[in-house]
Formats: sequence, C-alpha cells, structure tokens
Amino acid sequence: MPALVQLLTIFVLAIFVGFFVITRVPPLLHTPLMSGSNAISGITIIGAMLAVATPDPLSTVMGYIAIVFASINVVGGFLVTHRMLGMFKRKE
Amino acid sequence: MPALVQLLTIFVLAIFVGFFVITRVPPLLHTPLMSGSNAISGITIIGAMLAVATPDPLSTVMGYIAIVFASINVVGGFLVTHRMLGMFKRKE
Amino acid sequence: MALVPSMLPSLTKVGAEVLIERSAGERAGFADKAYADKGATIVASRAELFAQAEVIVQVRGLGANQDAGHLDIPLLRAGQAVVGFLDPLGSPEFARDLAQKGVTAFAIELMPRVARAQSMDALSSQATISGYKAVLLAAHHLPRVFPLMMTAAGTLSAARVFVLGAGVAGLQAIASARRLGAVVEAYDVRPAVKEQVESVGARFVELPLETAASEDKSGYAVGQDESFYRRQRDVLTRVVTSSDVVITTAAIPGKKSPVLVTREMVEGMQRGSVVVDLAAERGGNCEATRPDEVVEINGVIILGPTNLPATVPNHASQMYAKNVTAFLLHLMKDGRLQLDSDDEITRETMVTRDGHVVHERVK
Amino acid sequence: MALVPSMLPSLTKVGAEVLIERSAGERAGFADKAYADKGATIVASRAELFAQAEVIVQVRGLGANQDAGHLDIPLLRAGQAVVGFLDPLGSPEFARDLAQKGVTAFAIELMPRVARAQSMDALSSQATISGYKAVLLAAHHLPRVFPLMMTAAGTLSAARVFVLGAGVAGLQAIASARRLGAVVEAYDVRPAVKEQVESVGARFVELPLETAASEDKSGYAVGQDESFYRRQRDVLTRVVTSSDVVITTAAIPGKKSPVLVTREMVEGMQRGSVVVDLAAERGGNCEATRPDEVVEINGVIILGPTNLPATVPNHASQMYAKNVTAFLLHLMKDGRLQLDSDDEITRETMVTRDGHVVHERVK
Amino acid sequence: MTALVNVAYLVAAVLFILGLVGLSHPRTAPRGNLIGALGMLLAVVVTLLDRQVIEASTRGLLLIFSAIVVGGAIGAWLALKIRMTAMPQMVALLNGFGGGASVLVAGAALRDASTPSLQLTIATAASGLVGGITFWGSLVAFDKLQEFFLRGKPVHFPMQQTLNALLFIGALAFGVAIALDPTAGWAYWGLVALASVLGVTLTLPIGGADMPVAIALLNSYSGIAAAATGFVLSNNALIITGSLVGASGIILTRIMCRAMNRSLMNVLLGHGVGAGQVGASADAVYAGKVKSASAEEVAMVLGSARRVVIVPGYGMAVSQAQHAVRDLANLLESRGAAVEFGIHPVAGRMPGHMNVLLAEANVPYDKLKEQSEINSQFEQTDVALVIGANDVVNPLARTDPSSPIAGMPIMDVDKARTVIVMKRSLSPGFAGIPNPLFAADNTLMYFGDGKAAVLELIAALKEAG
Amino acid sequence: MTALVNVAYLVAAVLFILGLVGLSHPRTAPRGNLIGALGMLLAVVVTLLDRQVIEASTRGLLLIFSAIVVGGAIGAWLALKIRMTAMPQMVALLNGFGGGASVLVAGAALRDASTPSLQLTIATAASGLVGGITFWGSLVAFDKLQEFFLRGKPVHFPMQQTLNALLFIGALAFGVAIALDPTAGWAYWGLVALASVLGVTLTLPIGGADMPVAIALLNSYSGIAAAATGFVLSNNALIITGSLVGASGIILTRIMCRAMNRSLMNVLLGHGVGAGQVGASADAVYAGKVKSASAEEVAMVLGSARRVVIVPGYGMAVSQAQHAVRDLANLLESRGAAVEFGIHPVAGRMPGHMNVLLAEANVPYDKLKEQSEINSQFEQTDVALVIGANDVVNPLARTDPSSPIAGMPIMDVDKARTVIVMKRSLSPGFAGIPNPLFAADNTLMYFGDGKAAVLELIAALKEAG
Ligand SMILES: NC(=O)c1ccc[n+]([C@@H]2O[C@H](COP(=O)([O-])OP(=O)(O)OC[C@H]3O[C@@H](n4cnc5c(N)ncnc54)[C@H](OP(=O)(O)O)[C@@H]3O)[C@@H](O)[C@H]2O)c1
Ligand SMILES: NC(=O)c1ccc[n+]([C@@H]2O[C@H](COP(=O)([O-])OP(=O)(O)OC[C@H]3O[C@@H](n4cnc5c(N)ncnc54)[C@H](OP(=O)(O)O)[C@@H]3O)[C@@H](O)[C@H]2O)c1
Ligand SMILES: NC(=O)c1ccc[n+]([C@@H]2O[C@H](COP(=O)([O-])OP(=O)(O)OC[C@H]3O[C@@H](n4cnc5c(N)ncnc54)[C@H](O)[C@@H]3O)[C@@H](O)[C@H]2O)c1
Ligand SMILES: NC(=O)c1ccc[n+]([C@@H]2O[C@H](COP(=O)([O-])OP(=O)(O)OC[C@H]3O[C@@H](n4cnc5c(N)ncnc54)[C@H](O)[C@@H]3O)[C@@H](O)[C@H]2O)c1
Repeated sequence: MPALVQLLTIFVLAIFVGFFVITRVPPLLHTPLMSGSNAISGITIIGAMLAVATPDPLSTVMGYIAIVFASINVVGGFLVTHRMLGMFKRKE
Repeated sequence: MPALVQLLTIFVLAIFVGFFVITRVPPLLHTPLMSGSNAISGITIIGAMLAVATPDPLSTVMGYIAIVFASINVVGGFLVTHRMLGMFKRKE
Repeated sequence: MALVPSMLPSLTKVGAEVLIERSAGERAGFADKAYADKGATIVASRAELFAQAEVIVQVRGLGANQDAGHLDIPLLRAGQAVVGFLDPLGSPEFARDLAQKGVTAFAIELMPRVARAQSMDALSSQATISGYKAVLLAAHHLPRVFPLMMTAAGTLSAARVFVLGAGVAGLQAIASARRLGAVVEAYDVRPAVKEQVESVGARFVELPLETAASEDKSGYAVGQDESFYRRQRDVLTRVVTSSDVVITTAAIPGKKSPVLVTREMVEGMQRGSVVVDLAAERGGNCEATRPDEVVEINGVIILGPTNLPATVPNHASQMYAKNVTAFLLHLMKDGRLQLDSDDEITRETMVTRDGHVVHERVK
Repeated sequence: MALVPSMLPSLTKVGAEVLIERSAGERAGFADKAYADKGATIVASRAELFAQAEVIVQVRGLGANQDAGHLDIPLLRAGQAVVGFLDPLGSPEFARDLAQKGVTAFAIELMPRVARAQSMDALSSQATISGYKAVLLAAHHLPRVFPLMMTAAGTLSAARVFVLGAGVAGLQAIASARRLGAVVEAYDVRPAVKEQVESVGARFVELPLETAASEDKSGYAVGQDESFYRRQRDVLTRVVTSSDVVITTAAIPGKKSPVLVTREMVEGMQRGSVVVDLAAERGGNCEATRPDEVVEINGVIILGPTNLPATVPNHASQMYAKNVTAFLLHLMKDGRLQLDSDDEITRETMVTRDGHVVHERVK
Repeated sequence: MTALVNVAYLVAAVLFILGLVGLSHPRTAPRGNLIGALGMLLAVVVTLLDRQVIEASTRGLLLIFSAIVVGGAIGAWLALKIRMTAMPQMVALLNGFGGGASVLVAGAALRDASTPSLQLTIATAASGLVGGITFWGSLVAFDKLQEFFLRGKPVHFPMQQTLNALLFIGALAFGVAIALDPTAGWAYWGLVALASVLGVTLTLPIGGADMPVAIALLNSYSGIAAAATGFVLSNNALIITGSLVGASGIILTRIMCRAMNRSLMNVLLGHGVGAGQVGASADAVYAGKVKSASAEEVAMVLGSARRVVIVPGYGMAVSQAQHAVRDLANLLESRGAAVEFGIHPVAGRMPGHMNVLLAEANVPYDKLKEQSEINSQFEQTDVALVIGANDVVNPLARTDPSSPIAGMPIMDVDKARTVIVMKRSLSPGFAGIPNPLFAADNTLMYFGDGKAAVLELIAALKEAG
Repeated sequence: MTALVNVAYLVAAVLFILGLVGLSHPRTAPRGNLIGALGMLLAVVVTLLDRQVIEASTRGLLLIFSAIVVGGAIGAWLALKIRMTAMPQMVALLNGFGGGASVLVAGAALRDASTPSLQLTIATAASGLVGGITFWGSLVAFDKLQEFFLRGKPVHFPMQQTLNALLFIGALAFGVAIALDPTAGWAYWGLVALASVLGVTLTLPIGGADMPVAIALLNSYSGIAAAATGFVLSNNALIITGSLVGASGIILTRIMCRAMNRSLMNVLLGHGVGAGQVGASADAVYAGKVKSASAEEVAMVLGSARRVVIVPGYGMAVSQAQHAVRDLANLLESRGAAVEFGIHPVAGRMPGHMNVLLAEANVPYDKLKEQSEINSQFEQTDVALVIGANDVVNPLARTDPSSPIAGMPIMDVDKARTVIVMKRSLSPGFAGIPNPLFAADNTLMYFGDGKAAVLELIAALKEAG
C-alpha cells in the first residue's frame, strides 16, 4: 500500500475526530478552546526541528525562525489557555 | 515508516471516531443503531472475497462460507435496520 | 332546594312524576317555570304536595330542622317515603315520630362511605361548600387582607389561617384560604391526613409525641393519657394564638363536637382575629361558639354558622339534588320505590319502615 | 384610622408630637395603649384634640364625610392644618368653609401621580383594598362558588367575573377573583390597559372598532360617534349578561361616574348574579346602584359600597397611615410644617391657605 | 490500482462514519442507514477490482457471486420475515454470522500466507478468539430471546467464572502456539473451539431483560474481530470499520447500562434486577405482566401521539407536580398534539382537588373534561397519561362487584391506544386494592416520584427533538 | 527507531485529542489543556530522537534548544503579561506565529528535498499558501483588536473581491510552477508573498465584533497549514494534529456564527450587525456601552454565584414568566446558591402585582424581601437578576432630580457584583426614560421575551452541568 494513501486515510480520520470533538462545546468555552487548539497547532515545531538539523544553512536559519515562531505559539497558547481557564474555577 | 505503524494509527483514530459518533445518541435509537452498526461490521465480506480467490481449495471453501455468513449479516442487517426505522417516521 | 331543574329528566326518564312546591326553588335561583319546563307539576301548597306525593325529598327535614320540621309531621301519610337530612342520631325522638306516622324515612347523612355511594354523599358535597364559604366568611370579617402585598404604602403581611380538622370541609377550607394567599396550617387527629394537608399546600401541625412512649404502643394509644392532652393543648394554643383566622371543622355526626379551642385560647388571640366554627350545630369546637350568632371576645370574632351551604344556595342545591337524585335512582325501579334491605346503601340510610325505627344505630 | 402605632416613631423622630383621640383606633384593632407605648398622648375628647393640635390628620374629613364632617368645623382653628380625604372637587363648598376658618387644608386625593409621591398616594392604597374586598363581597353574595369544581356531586362551573375599569382597584379585583378561581374578563376605555389586564391573567374585552374609521383618526376619536357607543353597549351587554359577577370601578375623582351598566343590562343578567359598584359614591357605574344599599332587581343584587376600605380597617389604616406619614414627613422640617409652594406635591394637594381657596381646580 | 482500491476503501469508511452519524438522530436515521449500505456496496464492488480477485479464475468470481446471492437471500428473507417484536434476537443472529465470517477469513489467510509475519499470526489469533466468542455468544443470545431451547432466565452453574478463566487461558495458549508456528493449523482450530465454548458460557448467565446490552456488546466484539481480520490482511477498510463498530458498540453498551441503571459487570454476571426486584411488590394481578418504561421510551410514545389525555390523581397532588404537568401539556401541544385533562370527580382527597391544583398551575378551564365527557373519547386517544391516579382508573370497579370500589364510575383509560401510568411503585391507592390496569397489554408503567418523573419526561421529550 | 518515534507521535496525537475533549467541558477544561501540553512535550522530546536530528551536529541540537528557549520565553512573556481582556488578540497573534512556522518549514523542506515528489511539492505549495494567509491575517486581526494602526471597524475598498480573486489565482499559478519545477525557490516565495497580501486583504473587511469568528477561522487555517506541512514531511503527527485543529476550528467557526446568528459569509465580507443594528435603539445613555450576553454566558455567571437576588418587574407579569422564574430559583438553590426575591413596592402595574404572581407560582413568602430589607444586602450579592423590571431599578431616581422618577426609592441592584437584566430590548418602562443601569460596567443585558428567556437560561444552566 503506497504511503500516501495511508497518510490520506489518517488525514481523513483525524478530520472526523476534529469535527466530533468540537461539536456541542458550550459557547462559554469557545475562547479557551480556540486558544487551546491554537497551541496544539504549534505542532509544526517538530517539522522545524527537523529542518534545523539539515546541512543547508538557509534551511537551518528558516528552521531556527520556525522553531522560535512555533514555540511562541505552543508555550504562549497553552499558558494563555491556562490563565483563561482559571476564571472558570468555582470558588468552593 | 513501517506499514504496521500506519495501520495502528488508523486503528486508533477509527476507534476515536467510533466513540464520538455514538456518544449522546438518544436511547430510543439504541436498537436501530445497534443493528445498523452490526450490518457495517459485515465488512469482513471483503476479506472473505479475497480468501475465495486463493488457489487453496480449503481456503476457498472457508472463504465461500465466510461470504455467505457476511452477506447474511450485511443484507439482513441493513434491511432490519430499515424496517425498524420505518416505525419512527412521523405520520404527518 | 333538594332538586334542581336539570335533574328532573333523569327522574322522569325512569317513570317518576315530580311535584314541586310553589316558589320552593326561588331562593336558590330556580324559578317554578324552569321546573315546569322540565316536566314538573307545580303544586300550590305544601299540604297539597304532601297529600299527593309518594316520596318527599327535602334538604333539612324533621330533626335536622328544629324550627320548622315538626310542622310537616301532621301532613305526612303512612306509606309515604321521606328523604333528606333527618339527624336521626342527634334527635332520635323525631325518628320515632316518623315511625309512628308509618313513614319510610331515609336519612341521607347516614349514607355509607363506600365508593359507589360517593355520588349520593350529601355530607361530603355540602361540606365542600361549607369549607369554601367558611374562608370567605372569615375573610369578610377579618380587618386585614389575606394575601401578602408589598406596596408603596407598606407591606401587608399575609393572614395566618389555622384549620382544625382536615376532613372534606377542612381540606376545602385549606385550599380556599391558600388560593386567597393566606399562610395555612392545619391539624387533625388522624395522622394519615398529613399527606393530604400537604397536598393542598398547607403545613401540618404535628404534636411532639414522647418518642419513648410512641415506640411501645401505637401513636393513638399514647394519645390517650393526660400529659398528651396537655401537650396537645399547649401546641394548639401556640398555633391558635398566632393565627389571624381559625377554622374548625371537627364535627362528629350525631355526637357533641370535641372542644379544641378553649376560651382561654380565644382570649390569647389578636384583636380582630376571626374564628369560624363549622361544628357549631353540635356545640362547636370552640368553647365560645354560639350557633348562628356572632360572638365577640376581646375583639376576637367567633362565628358559628350552622348552615353555610344555604348561603350558597344555587350550587349547594345543585350538588344536593345530584346526590338525592342518584340516591332515588338507586332506590327506584320502574318509577316506584323498590326497597332491597340487603343492599348496603338502602339498609344504612333507612331509619324507619312499616311503623318501626329499623336502623341499628338509632334504635 | 389615619395613623397606626408603628408609624409614630418616624414622626416623633423628626420632632413631632402625636395626639390621639381616645379610642380612635379601636375599630381598626389599635388600642390606645399601643399608641401611648409609641409615645403618643391620648386625648380624651375630640374638642380637646382640635384645641391642641397644629395638624389634624383624618381619613375622611370635611366634604368626604357628609354625615359627620361638618361637626368638626366649629372645632377648627385658624392656622391649623388639616390632612385627609376632603373631596374638594366634589364638594367645593366645604373647601370654602375651611378657607373661611383660616385653616390650611391638604386634600390627599389630589396627590399628584408622580413617582416620588407614590408612597403618599392614598387613593391607590385604598383602591387596592377596595378591589380586593369587592371580590370578597361579590363572592359572599353570589349563590354559587367561584372556582370550578368537578366533584362526585356534579361539576360546579366557575363564576364568570367581569371587571369594568381596570385601574388600581380594577386590577386588584381581577387578581383577587382569579385567585379564587373565577374566569375573569375586564374592560377599560384606555386600550393601553389591555397588557396590564392580561398580566394579571384576565381576558381583555375588546370593542370591535370599524377598521375604516380607526385608520383615519385615533381610536379614541372614533370612539366619540354614536354608532361607536351603540356597539360598545352591545358588546358590554353581551359580556355583562353572561357574567355572574360584575365589578365596576370606573370612578372619576370629583366627577359623576360614567354609567356603564344600564338597568336593561342588569335585567338581562341571571338571577342571583351580583353587581359590585365601586363608583357608587359618585352615582355609580350602574344605573341601578344606590350608595351603601343593597338593591335587588329580578334577583340580581347590586351593591354600592362607598367605603370598602373601612371594612378592612386594620390593613387599610396601616396603608393610609403610611401614606399620611410620608406626606407629613414631606411637609415637615424640624418637627414643624414648612410649606414650599414651589414643590409639586405641596402645591397640588393644598386646597386652602391663609383664608383662601388656593387650588386651581377647586377655585 | 491497489492505491485506488484503498482510496475507495477510505471513501467507504467515510460513508460508514456518516451513516452512523445519521443513525444517531431520529430524523436522519433512515438516510444514515442507506449511506452505510452504499459504503458497503462500494467496498464490495471495489474489492472485485482487487488484483487478487481479478487474477482469480472465472470460477472464483462465480463462487463469490453465488455466495453473495445465497447469503444475501438468506439475510433478506430473515430480515423481512421476522416479526417486529423479534428484532433484538434477529440482530443477535445476524451479528453472529459476522463474527463467524471473521473466524473463517482469518483462518483462510493463515493457510494462504506464504511467510506469515508476527502481525499476521497475532491478528489471526485475535480474530479467531473474538470471532468465535461472537458467533456462539450471538447464537445463545438469539436462542434465549427466541426461547427455542433456553428460557430468558439467567443460567448459572457452579464454578462458572473459573471455567471461563480456564477457557480463556487455554485460548491464549493456542494463540501463542500459532504465533510460534504459523503452520500449526490445528492450533487455530483449537483456539476457535475454546472461543466457541467461551462464547456460550459467557452468554448463558445473562438475563433475558439484559439481552439488549449483551447484544450490543457482542456487536462490539464482531467489530473487533473484523478489525483484527483487517490486521491479518493489512486492510484499511476492515480496520477502520471494525474499530468503528467495536468502539461504538462499547459506548452503546455503556449508555444502555446507564439507562438501565446497571453496571456492565452486573449485566454480564447475570446479577441484578431480573425477577427478584419486581417480585417483591408484585402479586397475583401483576405477576410478570407489568411493563416498565424509561423516560425516553415514554417520550418516544408521546412524541408520536396526536391525542393525549392526562388523568391526574392524588399522586400529582402529593408530589405537587401540577406546574410540571402543565409544562408537559404545553410542550406536547407545541409539538402538535391535542392535550386534554380528564378529571375524575373523586380524584384526589377532596372534592375539586385536581381543580385547585390545575388552576394554580394556570391550566385553562376548557382543557379540563369531566369524566362523562372524556370517557367516550378514550377510544380516539393515542395516549392516556395517568399521573398519580390509581382507584379512579381501576377497571375492577366495572368488573368485580365484590371490590370496595365496585360501581364507582371510572375513567376508561384502558380504551386508549396506549396507557402510561406514572407512579412511584405498584402500591395501591386509597381503596387499597391492586389495579389490573397496570398489567394490561397496552399499559406502560413509568415509575418515579410524580414531579421528578414529569420533569425527566419533559427533558427526554426535548432531547428526542 | 522510526517506528517507535511514529508510535510516540500517535500517542501525542491521542493526547491532543483527549486534551480537546477535555477542553469542551468547563469542569475538565484545565486538565484538558495540561494533557494537550503533555502531548506536545512528548512530540518534541521524541523528535529529538529522530535519526535526522540525532545525526545532526551538536551545533544543530544547540540551535534547536536555543530557538525553543527564545520562542518559549517570548511566548510565556506574552501570555503572562497580557490583560485578561486582551486575550482574543493574543490568541490571534500566537496563531499567526504557528502559520509562519509552517511556511518556513515547508520552504526549508522544499530546499532540502533531493528528489521532490509530487506529494511534496503540492503539499509545500498548500502549506505556503495557507500559512502565509494565516500569518498575515492573524497579524491584522491582532492589530484590529489591539487598535495599534487600525480601528475595529470593517475596512472596505473598491474591487476588494476582485483583488482577492486575482491574488488567489496568482498564488495558484506559483503553486503550479513549484510542482512543475521543484527547484524554483523563487516560485515558493512568490506564492508566499501573494498569500501574505491575501491574508491582509481577507481580514481587513471583518468587523471588530466579528473578530472572534475570524480568529477561529484563522486558527483552523493554521491547522490546515500544519497538516499540509505534515504531507510535506510525511509526518503523521503533523497530519493528525493539523487536521484535528483544522476541522475543529471550522466547526468552532460555525458554532460561533450560529450563536451570533450570522452567516460565515456575512462575517467574512464584513456585512451585518456591526454598529447599525445597535445604533437604531441606542441613545446617548447606552451608546456603545451596553454589553449583551447569551443564555450560556448568563448561565456561566449564575453558575458560580453564591448569592442571587431576583428582582422581578412588569415584564415578568407581561410574559407570565412567574412559574419559569420559580423553577430558575429552585434550580439555583439546588446548586447551592442562596436565592431571594427583591420586591419593589411599585413593581408591576398594581400594588402587590409581583406578590400575586409569585404566590401563584408557589414561591414561599419568606423568600420575598421588601425593598428596604434587600437594599442593604446587594453589596453582598454576587448576581442581581433583574427580570422585566426597569423603572424600579433605574439609578436616575437617585441621581437626576429632573427625572420623572426622581425621589422614588429604587432597588440598588447596581451595588451587586454583577447585574443581569433580562428584557426584550432597550425600550423604556412605564416612566418612559432610559436607564443608565443597562450601560453600567457590571451589567450584562440578556435580551429576550421574559418567559422564553428564563426557560432558555434554565436549559443553559442544566447543560453547563
Ligand atoms: N376526591 C375526594 O373527595 C375523595 C375523598 C376521600 C377519598 N377519596 C378516594 O381517593 C381515591 C382517589 O383516587 P386517585 O386515583 O386520585 O388516588 P389513589 O387511588 O389514592 O392513588 C394515588 C396514587 O398516587 C400515587 N402517588 C402517591 N404519591 C405519589 C408521588 N409523590 N408521585 C407519584 N405517584 C404518587 C400512589 O402510588 P405510589 O405509591 O405507587 O406512587 C397512589 O397509588 C379514590 O379512591 C376516592 O374514592 C376521594
Ligand atoms: N405597582 C403599581 O402599583 C404601579 C401602578 C402604576 C404604575 N406603576 C409604575 O410602573 C413601573 C413599574 O416598574 P417596573 O420596573 O416593574 O416596570 P417598567 O419600568 O414598566 O419596566 C418593565 C420592563 O419590562 C420589559 N418587558 C415588558 N414585557 C416584557 C416581556 N414580555 N419580556 C421581557 N421583558 C418585558 C420592558 O422592556 P422591553 O420592552 O425592553 O422588554 C420594560 O422596560 C414604575 O414606574 C411604577 O411607578 C406602578
Ligand atoms: N371514601 C369516600 O367515599 C369518602 C367520601 C367522603 C369523605 N371521605 C373521607 O372521610 C374522612 C372524614 O371526612 P369528613 O369531612 O366527613 O369528616 P368529619 O366532618 O366527620 O370530621 C372532620 C375532620 O375532623 C377531624 N377530627 C375529629 N376529631 C378531631 C379532634 N379531636 N381533633 C382534630 N381533628 C379532629 C376528623 O379526623 C376529620 O378529618 C375524610 O378523610 C374524607 O377523605 C371518604
Ligand atoms: N404613576 C403612578 O404613580 C401611579 C399610581 C397609581 C396609579 N397609577 C395609574 O393611574 C391609572 C388610573 O388608576 P385609578 O385606579 O386611580 O383610576 P380611576 O379610579 O380614576 O379609574 C379606574 C379605571 O376606570 C377606567 N375608566 C374611566 N372611564 C371609563 C369608561 N367610561 N369605561 C371604562 N373604563 C373607564 C379608567 O381608565 C381607569 O383605568 C392606572 O393606570 C394606574 O396604573 C399610576
């Protein structure tokens, strides 16, 4: 089985999972959900890590910047989400 | 990437999809849903078709029976579901 | 009025002929013409009516109508049947008069409380009216309004109403007072009534029984000793004196009513409070009650109406007529009385027959 | 009673001294002692009271109290202030009497209907009581029960109540009748009231206006022509004659009340029906009304109570006292009257001052 | 070519997913089922294009076609013949065949594989184990519901759990044998044999009432078997579909257990409700004939009713459910049903009791019908909803002259198409006598405290959309 | 090794999924976020084990670490510095960086590929296009909300749609060029440039109030870019995560549009509500200061309140909402809040109007507090819930001596921590005057017809669990 088909299959299934996970989320969680999933989309960081590790210097620079961008996205995203969710904690 | 990992990935994602699809289904649809997904599980039929097409006669026989079984499952399952769902149609 | 025009067709259908004394229905809002239209014969005088009719149907007959009841005795004929409230338990002497006259008398208040007699149960139907009217009477006399009102001119607090005895009349009183917005509490000796009281939205006043004692014997047995009564009075005093309206309904048919509200309790009530004693006819549940009079003690008004249904004559008559008609239809076959003394309803209500008092409890 | 004990502290706090005529609070359930406890001085006679007090506070004073009001005139002193219902619009001659005496008179019924005067608005507070009591009165006289009851002795249909004029008293009457379980309809000339009527659960009776006409002019303008009146009467006749209880509240302060229920309509009503005319004091909304009398026409009872609040003296006094106290506190500074005729409330209520009738509408 | 086939499988899998999504809502369910069938058709057609199949002889193709025709005919015949009431056992039966097919396919693949990988052998063992359990478990479930050999009662025997454990360990041992020596065909069939016994012994203890849960679980197993077969064949379609069904089946099982307020363990071990709990309060009148329904089932019945008559009684008063009842009536009306209240003259404990309460809840008077008026209309009524009434709907009043309520006119709710009785238990009412209405064919009992039960019902109605 | 890395990626993806599941429920959301972060950590650590990385020089590793530290520090600083109210623009900004990273990674991969396949080139083009749009679109969105250069208003210019179309076609052309000649680096950067312009022009017309929707959409784009990069690198983790985020973002966008009662097209084109609709009913008092909340938001506020005072007015009477209000009060109490009713003496249109209604709904008298009694307690009140009242809560009575209600004692609801006002519009009440309460800082308007709105609120409260 060619690799592309498998990748496509994985892609399609993941899209379904994405759809289902979000359906019926209460509106009050829209913002944290958005920023949480935003943080996750920083997964490009692993691609960037691979890019830095190439011999080509330009690629390395691009990879470096990409890592910086992606880690801003990841770290900032998770932290912002965390702060936002702090507001929902019930004071017992 | 070895094929098994891809298969596993697909397996895991499909399980998630399965979980999400069914959550929150109203109880009155339990039975049709059960029989509908039952029909789908007759997908083994394609495996059986491949088995029949082998030269080994025993395999062919096993495949033949498997096709019969699976098609009972598939055809019966979809039809039963269809009949059951007929009950839910609102008389306008 | 013991019969209303709308009931006549069911009687004439089974072959009965209906005679109506002239203007008898007037007070309840039923004109002679309405009866005549439904096939009744209007009879000019009471004497004439008694002379012609085989069955006399009244609301309050002999016994139950101490004032005018005896006037009817000379008019009665042997073989005639009489149906109505006759109070045979309270005034057995009148039952004997009826027996002497050879009259077959049915006391509707003796109706057994079996399910199939529910439609003939005039005590219940009249108690329904009484319970409702008792609340109106209280509201009418109370110098305050019943509901809570928060207004620009201050807050008017809700009236506190206490209903003693939660039978038919009591429950209806509770419901009516609640409707008007009062805060209602109720008490009854039968603890089973608690749920019923709550089902019409009132609080049931419970007596704090000694736990030790109530574990050995039944709650009722414990209720007999003197300390119980004392504690009962204490509790009742507390509730009565903090109430604006007290409605008592603990009548025991044919017996003297138990005294539940003492003069002392009344004296402890706020000026302007009102007591409505529905048990007035048999002495009353309140020590100070005088039947059909308005008594005032320390500014507390005590009413002892003995015939509240008569103040709602139209609907009371409608219900009574329905009860009596159901009863007559039960007694009759082919337009004539057919008495079957094996039948529980007939047996339990028949007071006299063939010149004798035949009822066990009246004899 | 124009003041209740619980109001005294707010008056004494601002430095006023309160005198109470002996036994004045008795009927409303307030003992002299209760006043004395709150710091009032009990004065033995009316004359003495008038001699001592700077401000006289009454419920119904001159004018509003045709029977006894004039007895007070000789007792009044120049410079004294009088607060109460004085009916200056209906009986302007009494206002002149007061002016002659040199009295400063405040007619509480002239209280302007501005938001900050709401707590002084005695017309509203007393109308609240009237609306409630009118329903009780009707229920008391009706030979039927108000609520629908489906019982073993047949179904008692709910009373149909029609309220004409849905102002303060009318709305309260609607709410009270609904509470008791009646089916209520209401009518008012002001179409804006429809929403209010529905907000207390009644149906608003609408007049079928001719669409063509109402598109040109405002609805009210169209209302003026003769065919409108005829159709209005037709609609009202239909509703009135099919009602068990009619309560009319369309009083116009100081003017003769409009006749809404004609004798003909009354004659069309069922026997036993009841009309309660709250506008009786000024002639009534019903042609047949006679103030404070019970009129019976064809079995229909017409009541024209002119002072229903007095039948609920305790709460009515509480409200009135609150109104008057708020008014006095508004007029007073440092325990004395300080009249500021720039103030809308003062100006609008003051009928006489310094020997003159000063009010625009009374002059 | 293979790539294309695999893309087609992906499309089929997507169609299955969409089908299941459709099936989870009443309105879209019929379409969902069709979409699923379409996916299956696609998968089958595409498989014909598979190299292995195309390269097979015409005989192979003929075999495939004939098998499909035979199986399809049997399936269709079963599906169309069966009575509606026998649906659950039918589903069990069909499901069993699916499991059986997996066993056979995996077995054949094991034979055919030239150099079986570890993936293949382990997957084959899994397929044989789960498929075997599914096949026989489903047959037992079918039989229990159809009552051919076995009755619906749970079957218990000593050492049941120990036996199951032993069987399972034995099956695992065979599995290891296969992995070590892929040519050991006997090991595979030994495994299948043990799995078959296990299927029977696992299903026997489950009670008849719990069967739907068991079937859902078996359904999940058949999905797992298919997924395992997918790993045997390295086939995406089988893996996706199998795991889809496997996961959804397990979720469904959990949902159903929760709806019945049971734990899955209780169900599997055959403990719990069964006869015991009902037996305690039942007497001669009710024995075994009372059908209890959940809020959702009641909502379903009400959801399709066009004419509903509500008959309230003392229970409504006790639980002060009048406001909730009014809301329920309004909700039903807003969905197009005609709703009326049948008021019995002695319902409750005082004359006019129901009137007071319903007036408080603002139920318009014209919706209240007297007994004599409504009785003639029950025959045209889809659902009579009895809320906390008992004596006033007791047909004994008509039939048993010795009963204390003999001769009392009652509400003829039993003439309605369906009667739903809402009360806390089978306890008697004021008259203290049992009520045969509760055991009538067209009666569903909906147990619960008046107000809470009505509120739950409202929620269920809203949920069902 | 690669297999292990890929399994780890699968685990990371599963953690992401579980994290998102957690984020969709208030109670589990904080945990969900942690789980997501854990997944990310796993993915990063595992990547260090990748052959390509391991084989890189120490310098490479150092570069990676330093880049992560720099980026992480900036991200943390941004996240912790920002005010809570600026969260939305913060999310936009972070999101932009994600898109930028995709562009760079895809570009680097294109350079590094020895024999770029068609898969790689097409995926690279997609990544560059979507990533470029995301990056610049997010920056514009950020700026619009932060109001550095641009104000929140939609920016329209002539031929906007045509320009966008041209830009898009141009980008596609560059994409084709890349596919035909993978060594054409210029084509990639040309594509990125056009995509960047497109990102700006697409975001400019979107109004400030609609920005959350735009951000959700851009978030979805960044996911798609990541997925495309995944295809570039044939990396499961990127594909799964990217499509997860892409799909969930699109759904979220749809949900948000629906909640705002807008169509996505309207939002993207900058049509619709904006100033117009509000402006119509607003006057000097309200201009721009009224905050409207949905049932869910109100439910959230109420859900965490411990002391609630309900202030009913004429609107409750008009819509006959008393029963629903009672249910709401009971629901709040059952969740542990203390609920009381503040009854203003002239609320409604007749003396005692609220009393009649609340008595009908069986609200116990002792829950009704007079104005003088409750007023001193508003300061300790978490939420004052005003249901259809207006004049009686109008602070003008205290402050504006010329107002018709001057001097009327009012309910001091404005002293409560949060005020929620439920009414149909900003229309005035009996006195015909505007109410500054509605524009107060601590006031949320919840628009709707009394009864329906309360029922919706009850549903939302129940949903939020
Ligand atoms: N109306 C009158 O004037 C009057 C006066 C006196 C006597 N009665 C008699 O009372 C009876 C009235 O008949 P009915 O059908 O209204 O009442 P019923 O026969 O007494 O039955 C009421 C039923 O309501 C159920 N119930 C009680 N509390 C409940 C709760 N909280 N939630 C749900 N269900 C509850 C009880 O079953 P569970 O325990 O299983 O829940 C009970 O079986 C008649 O026999 C009548 O003769 C009437
Ligand atoms: N109590 C009395 O005795 C009495 C008598 C006469 C006059 N008043 C006067 O009446 C006023 C009473 O104050 P209030 O605050 O109770 O009422 P209000 O000031 O009249 O305000 C009522 C508000 O309710 C809203 N509303 C109306 N119908 C609604 C519905 N179906 N759903 C939701 N909201 C609805 C209206 O806003 P929307 O249109 O935006 O929905 C309106 O602003 C005072 O000014 C008082 O002086 C009182
Ligand atoms: N099954 C039927 O057909 C039927 C018909 C009507 C009434 N009933 C029932 O019969 C019962 C009695 O009804 P009733 O109204 O005719 O009773 P009643 O008029 O005889 O008495 C009224 C109430 O007073 C109570 N009472 C008596 N002594 C008391 C005391 N010392 N202190 C406090 N309370 C005292 C009684 O318990 C009763 O509830 C009710 O429970 C009613 O539901 C049944
Ligand atoms: N803003 C305030 O502070 C305040 C205070 C109290 C009352 N009000 C309002 O003032 C209004 C009048 O109240 P009221 O009770 O004192 O009025 P009222 O006693 O003068 O009249 C009673 C009602 O009769 C109606 N009416 C008059 N002529 C009629 C006719 N020919 N046919 C039918 N109906 C007729 C009037 O419209 C009014 O509603 C009410 O709407 C009330 O809400 C306002």
